[in-house]
Amino acid sequence: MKFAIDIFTVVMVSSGVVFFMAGTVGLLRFPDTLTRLHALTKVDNLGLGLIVFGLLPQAQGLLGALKLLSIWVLVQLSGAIVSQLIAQATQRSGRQT
Amino acid sequence: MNSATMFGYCGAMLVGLGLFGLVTNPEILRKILAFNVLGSGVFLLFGVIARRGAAAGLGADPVPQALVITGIVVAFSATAMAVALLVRFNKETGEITMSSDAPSDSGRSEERR
Amino acid sequence: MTSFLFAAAIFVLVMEALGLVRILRGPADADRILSVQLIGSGGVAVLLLLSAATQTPAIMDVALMLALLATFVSVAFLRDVRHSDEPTNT
Amino acid sequence: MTYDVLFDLGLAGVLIAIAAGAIFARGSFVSLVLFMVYGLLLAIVWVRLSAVDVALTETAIGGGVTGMLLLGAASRLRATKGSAVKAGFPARLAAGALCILVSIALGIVVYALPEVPPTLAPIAKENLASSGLGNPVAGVLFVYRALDTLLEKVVLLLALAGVWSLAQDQAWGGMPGLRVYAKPNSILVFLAQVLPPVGITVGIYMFWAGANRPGGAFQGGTVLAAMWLLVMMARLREVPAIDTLWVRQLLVVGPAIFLLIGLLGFVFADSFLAYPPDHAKPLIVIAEAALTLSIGVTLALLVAGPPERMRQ
Repeated sequence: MKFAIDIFTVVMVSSGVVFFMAGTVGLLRFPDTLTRLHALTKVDNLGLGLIVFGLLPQAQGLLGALKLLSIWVLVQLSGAIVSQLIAQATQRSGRQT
Repeated sequence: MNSATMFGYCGAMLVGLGLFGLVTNPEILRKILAFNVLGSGVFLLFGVIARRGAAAGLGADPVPQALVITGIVVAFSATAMAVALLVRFNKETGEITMSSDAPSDSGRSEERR
Repeated sequence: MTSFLFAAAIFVLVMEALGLVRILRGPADADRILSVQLIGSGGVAVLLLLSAATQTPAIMDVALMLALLATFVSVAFLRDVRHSDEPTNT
Repeated sequence: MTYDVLFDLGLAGVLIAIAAGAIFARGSFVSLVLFMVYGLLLAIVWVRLSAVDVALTETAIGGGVTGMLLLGAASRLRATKGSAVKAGFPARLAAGALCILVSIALGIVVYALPEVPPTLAPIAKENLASSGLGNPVAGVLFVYRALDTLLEKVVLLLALAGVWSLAQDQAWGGMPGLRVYAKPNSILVFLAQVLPPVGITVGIYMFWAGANRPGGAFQGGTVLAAMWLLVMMARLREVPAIDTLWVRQLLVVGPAIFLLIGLLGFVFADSFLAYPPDHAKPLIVIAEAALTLSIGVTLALLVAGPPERMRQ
């Protein structure tokens, strides 16, 4: 059982890390702010999400698991809102130029 | 070389970097920033001493840790004061740098005004 | 397991280091804040991985704090955001 | 080499690279962004040094509020161009050499640290039981070095008095010139409505957990300050004038209660800042609760800066 759980963690965390890589590559390679923003949202949503998911069985007790989940929800929420704000800032500058 | 000692060397380098920025950058805001980097290097040295003092089931000696926490707070207070001084200095003189040939003309023109 | 979690943390750390390039290159300030977001999320991920690897639940509180303050800082930065057509060197 | 050592090496490398970037960057905005990221990574270093309490403080202060403070100043000074020329190459070279020497000297000190390190950890742990606390750092802060902690709060208040005293005469007693969003849009307002309840919960949790686990009044107070600043930036609430009564009351309530408990030590225990043996923990928690509130207000007002305009 312990082995199966560890396999689950390894698979999930690895996929999360892959999304981190994808997001970083996108941030570096994409041509303008909005497409880079698109790449970044993958990191916030899937990258961190999968890592949290993979770490859930390793958490100590129900409380630890809940805390992990709430951290992810918080990052989700604020990530989404800050992305909106960044997009608006970009649009504003687009109109002015 | 263990990790704690390695972070100690890291702290030593940060002190050097911060000192260099503090001495050479003419912009006051950047001086304040550099001073904070310098301070964090010193705190890191404290942290290394705390880590090395791990005993009695504690991961690090709590006394230096408490000192560092107090230090961070006091450093923040000093930074806030410095920033306020900078903003007022800028309002009075219109400068954001400290030039070596002070007291400059801008200072005198302020008096005339 | 511990080695794997540390390896994953190293990988995320490397990604964060690469993200720094975007801060240096810009060109718009908004791009730099994107990078801060990436490094913030990466920092949360690293801390959670460290928490699991070293069996220290208290590290999760640092991650929580980081998530909150990274948002706050991004909002503060966006207040002063300058547009890419203006010179960035002051 | 094991993975954890590799991680530490990488972390130290990235940290130094960021610090160098923040020092040498040409634009102040880049420099400030790098400084924020620096604070963030420094918190991870503190975690690696088993100092989670310090990591929390560093995240809150180094990454969050100090960055915000410098950013506020940078945006005010943005209109002004620096006039002074940079120091000449020989001067920079000399300064560089000197700084490298300082670093090397400190490096030697680190290298020469005694083989058997001195430590107060066993004594701190032994005496922790008498305070009823579970967190040794909180124990040191509130029992062993309580005078330091009290004076630290006084320093915060003094700094605030100093900042306020830099106001121009006609603005005295007015509202601090915190830079706010000119036109907060619905999304920002939404964030400023949703995040503070979460943040206040986290702040109270930090203070409450601080008795037994890493955390404490200062970390909790910083979160409260950040949330209040967020609300003010989104213009859901005005920045209060500095002569408002409730502001003054909140500023002093923490240090005052702590001082009162300290003075009661003369009567009920044997000296200043000594706690009666059976009531140490409740007293410390009361002092911490009041301090959390005061620290939150003080930090937010330090960031907001000196008063600039009178009430309409």
